[in-house]
Amino acid sequence: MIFIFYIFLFLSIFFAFFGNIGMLRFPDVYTRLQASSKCATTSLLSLFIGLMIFKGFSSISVRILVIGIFFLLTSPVASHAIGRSAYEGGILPWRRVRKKEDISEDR
Amino acid sequence: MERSQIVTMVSRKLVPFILLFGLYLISYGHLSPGGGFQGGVVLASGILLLFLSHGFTLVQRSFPERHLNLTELVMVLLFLLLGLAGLLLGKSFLSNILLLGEAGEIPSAGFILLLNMIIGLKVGAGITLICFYLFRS
Amino acid sequence: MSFYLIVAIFMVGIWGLIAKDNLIKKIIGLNILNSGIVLFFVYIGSFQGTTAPIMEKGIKDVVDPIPQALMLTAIVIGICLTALALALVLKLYQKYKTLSISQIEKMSKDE
Amino acid sequence: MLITKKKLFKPLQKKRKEKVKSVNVHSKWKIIRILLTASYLMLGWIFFTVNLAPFSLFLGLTLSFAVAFFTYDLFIEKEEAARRSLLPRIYLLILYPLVLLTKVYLASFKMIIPVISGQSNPRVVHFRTRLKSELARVVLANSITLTPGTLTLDLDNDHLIVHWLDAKTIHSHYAARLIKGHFESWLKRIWM
Amino acid sequence: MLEIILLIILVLAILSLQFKDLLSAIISLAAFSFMLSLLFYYLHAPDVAIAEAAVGAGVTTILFVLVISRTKRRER
Amino acid sequence: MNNILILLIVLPLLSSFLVLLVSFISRSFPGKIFSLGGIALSLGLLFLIAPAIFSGGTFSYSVGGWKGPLGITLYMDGLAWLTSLIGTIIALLALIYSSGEKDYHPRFYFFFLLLLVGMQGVILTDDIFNMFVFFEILSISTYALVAYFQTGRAIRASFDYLLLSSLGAAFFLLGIGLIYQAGGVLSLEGIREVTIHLQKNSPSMFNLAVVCLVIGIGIKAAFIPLHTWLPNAHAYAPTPVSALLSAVMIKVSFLATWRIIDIFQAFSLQYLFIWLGAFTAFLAVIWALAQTDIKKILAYHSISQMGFIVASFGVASSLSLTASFFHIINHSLFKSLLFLSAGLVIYTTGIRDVSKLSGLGRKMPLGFFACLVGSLSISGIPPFNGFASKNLISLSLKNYPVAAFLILLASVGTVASFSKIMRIFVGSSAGDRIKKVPLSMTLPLLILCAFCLALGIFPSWGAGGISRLIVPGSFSLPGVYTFWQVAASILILAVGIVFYLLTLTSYGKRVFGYIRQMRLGLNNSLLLLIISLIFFVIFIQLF
Amino acid sequence: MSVFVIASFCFLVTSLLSLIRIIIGPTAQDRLVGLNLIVPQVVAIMVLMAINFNRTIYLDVALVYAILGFISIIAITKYLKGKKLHE
Repeated sequence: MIFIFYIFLFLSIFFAFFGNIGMLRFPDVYTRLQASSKCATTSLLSLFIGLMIFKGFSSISVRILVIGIFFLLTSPVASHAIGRSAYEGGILPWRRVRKKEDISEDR
Repeated sequence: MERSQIVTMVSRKLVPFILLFGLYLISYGHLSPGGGFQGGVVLASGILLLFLSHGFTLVQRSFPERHLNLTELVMVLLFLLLGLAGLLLGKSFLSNILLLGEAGEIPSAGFILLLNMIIGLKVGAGITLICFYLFRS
Repeated sequence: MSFYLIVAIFMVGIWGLIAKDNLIKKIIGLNILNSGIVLFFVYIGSFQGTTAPIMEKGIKDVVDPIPQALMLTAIVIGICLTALALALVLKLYQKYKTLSISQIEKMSKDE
Repeated sequence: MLITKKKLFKPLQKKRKEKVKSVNVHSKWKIIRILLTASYLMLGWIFFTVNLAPFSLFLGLTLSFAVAFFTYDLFIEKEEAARRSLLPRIYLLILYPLVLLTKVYLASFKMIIPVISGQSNPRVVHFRTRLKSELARVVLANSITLTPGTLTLDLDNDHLIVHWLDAKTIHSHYAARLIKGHFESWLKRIWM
Repeated sequence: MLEIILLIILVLAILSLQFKDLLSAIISLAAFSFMLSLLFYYLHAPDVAIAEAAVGAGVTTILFVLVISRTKRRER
Repeated sequence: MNNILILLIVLPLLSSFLVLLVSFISRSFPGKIFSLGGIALSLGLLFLIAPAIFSGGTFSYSVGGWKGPLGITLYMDGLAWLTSLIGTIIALLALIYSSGEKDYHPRFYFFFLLLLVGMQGVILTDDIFNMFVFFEILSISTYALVAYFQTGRAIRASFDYLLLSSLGAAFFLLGIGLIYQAGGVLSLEGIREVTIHLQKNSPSMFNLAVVCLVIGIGIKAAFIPLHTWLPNAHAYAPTPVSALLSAVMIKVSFLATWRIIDIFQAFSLQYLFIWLGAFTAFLAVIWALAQTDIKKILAYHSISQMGFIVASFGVASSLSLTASFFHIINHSLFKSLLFLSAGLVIYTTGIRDVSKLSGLGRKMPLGFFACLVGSLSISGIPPFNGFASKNLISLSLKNYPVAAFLILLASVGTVASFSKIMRIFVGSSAGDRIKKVPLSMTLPLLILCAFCLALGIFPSWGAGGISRLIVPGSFSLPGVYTFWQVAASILILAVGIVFYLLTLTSYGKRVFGYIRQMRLGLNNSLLLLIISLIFFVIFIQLF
Repeated sequence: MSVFVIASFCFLVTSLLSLIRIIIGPTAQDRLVGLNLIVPQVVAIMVLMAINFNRTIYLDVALVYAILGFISIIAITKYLKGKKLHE
């Protein structure tokens, strides 16, 4: 049991680390947002699953479940809000090769 | 500027739960972290989330400003009257006038639960009103 | 070490309050100052004990609850002050159309 | 004088009567909406407190009714008050997060490759969804956001704008099939 | 651990005073409040942590954003 | 009987919220009746316990039956009773005045009563943290009241005041934290017990804590390095509020400073106060002479009179403490009288500038009379109360000739600047349109005039009663109406008027015009606060 | 030194990385991304600490935290949406 927990804990730290690295490396807001929010979600969820397995059925794991559900509801909304504000604020998405006619297609 | 459908939808479904969570913080204030003030702020945050996602008019429909004002004032008066009731019963100001239950249960401090409820509603209404004032003035 | 860091946060708040020209920056400085004091109180309360001062069965060795109780009050006062100060800033902006204190002082000298 | 007043007031009175009737129908729905909201909230209360003592349950019931009385209009809108949206298929609703979770996990590992290599081909794609209910659309959009590699930028009725980190195509039809995956059919079965 | 959190808090405090863009200053102030709340939590003061998280991160941010949206975003 | 202590705080609070609630429910019902009722009721309660106080009794009370550090404890002795009485009386009179002046919004009455709540709390509390909380209630209500008219200057004054006094409050809180860390107590009596122990164990920390506390409260007591907020705040507030601020708020803050210095036994700081007070009295008068705005002149004189009080407090003999407290009461009476009559002038003419007014004496004889009584009192002319307390102060400063000389100069300057104010009542009248003054505005003035005269003619009532209340042992008060003293006051009057005539020459005008232009900005006054803190710390460490 | 403390230390170090984004982010949205990443990491630290202290009541703080981080981000983006960027 504790072995599974360790695996999940390792996964969680791993994803958190790579989320941060991605956020620092990527070129524009949208890609940074992708890296950060996804990795954060995955890391937090794997942490919660690991802890719930570790603790079994107890009041702590029920509370962790509630936190997880709340987080699952709010996290995509927050990242959507940031992305939308950037999109409407006029920040163009970064692309590897940008041609003139593609700009109008993106908007 | 139109509103994002996702934000409005999620906040619509989430706000009742946030309000309930604020009430939970208030009513379990003496058994777990939280209490009148913290719960009140969470209540206010729930209403403010509604205000941010749906705009001023819809908040006015569910939580009219007049009612919030009235809640705030009446709660203070209730608090003071509860305190004075202790004086009238021959004890000191704000002394417990309800019976004590067993320790570890919610009604263990029935009086404190009541006071926390009053403070929480007052704080929630007050902070919401401050934000509305800054929005309109 | 951590004590000096707390003092440094306090000093940063004072610096923001005194040296910044923008009114909103001043209020941010005030917030940081208040937070520094709250931090100081909670820090001196946490020397003894190993768990939160909320009573349950079988809990002993709690930290000092008094600074925490005091700091709740201080936080309440802090938000009242922030809200009032922001309302005043809004009114000042509507009167003078600027947020810089030096310009406002210059204008009110001319009055 | 009197007669004219009566005449003047007659149509108004009729209208008011009709209103009362419609309010009756409306208020029946209102009661159902309040009850439903309160029951959802009560479930939330039990999860918050993790305490099944009778006083706690009683307090939760009163508080959730109080909250429901203020927010039923938000929680279940008038247009939503249909049988299908009120009572989704519960077993599928519970199963759906599990499906989502497995998808999220599988796709998260794919995310690491562009993070390490720094190679990506981000594009913005537009497509439509066939879901009718607004709630289902929002859940679809959130699922797309949760799935690594894609981010919903905007949702306008049935029109979705998605930022795709590793775009294989920008053709709307194929992109839709790749991004939506099985989510749409699942959600269709839950909410219609 | 305590020192690292305090260091982050100190950096955020200085940042929130140094940004010329007031909105960035407020984002930094919100992060400051979040880390402060974590610190209170670490010092066994969950009551204060909740109050700080609710007030500093939620309400104060909204108040500041309301005021900035009615005045000016840039410092100068 | 003990319950009266909590009622003194709860009654204004209850009535303040009732005012708002009633005005919220029905617009026609006059909610301000509740405010009058609340203050009058608490005045009655104060008189109810007067016999017990005069027979040397003290009261203490703990809210909710919880003693110790978590409960709120209240305590009342003679000094607290007297301050509370003066504050309540002046608040009542200012409220009566305000009901005639203008149709104020219910919010005004709300904050007015909240100010009273804060004042009573600061006076009555027996716990240093509760003192901070009540101080914040007091200050928040004053910020709102100063900005009530929402003119640009009023809002700026309120904002300056807010920032300065919140910085002071932050230092006060820091001082509480240091004391709690070192001693583990918060109640004033408990601190008194551990003080000697602390002074021996960790003197530098203790000194820092004391200075933080003194500066934190002293910022509201407005002696000289900390006075920068006061002139604007007092000048641009509504008239009843400036009367109350000048008469009550700075006095209450000073009494809190007094109490803290008494408890911590910071005698070297007390010695510093003699010089601070003397310089405050002297410099503030010069600033006052340069002003033309009538309320600003009065505001600067508030600072100057605080200098008298502070200097006399610094000597720390039983005579000087009695004199200091007596001057606090006298100053509350005549300064509120002066502010209210200035408000009357502004109400009738709508002009604030002294140089643009003249010949009002014939049009408003009552206002002229009130202003004359107030001016003679503040200048220390015989049959009025200012004479008695100023004499006692100069007697108590016998061993400090330089300070006594500065105080004398301040008296001369006071006479000069009040001759400037009195000039608006004599001469040919310029304006002809004058508003009618309702009775409710003149009645408080007459009552205050009567008080001034009564305390001036029978100074032994006031000073004797005070010495019985605040000084433990009995001592004999020196007589006030001796020949030399009366002669000296007449001489001061003559020199002052000559000095006033000197200021009217072109050279004097240029000098004072230059002084008027010298103003500290907000940033500099905040910096001054920090510098004075450092200075105090160095002083207390060296001596 | 239990495994929870070590894990929370790791999360703290990774949140130092997201602090860099708040510092250097060219636009306000970039800084928001940093804020958005700090919140779940702090929630993770809080949950780990609660397990370490072995008390359920600490988890309430994490719940409040998860809710309120969401609200502040919504508030800031709502302001950003209305106006064109200056940068």
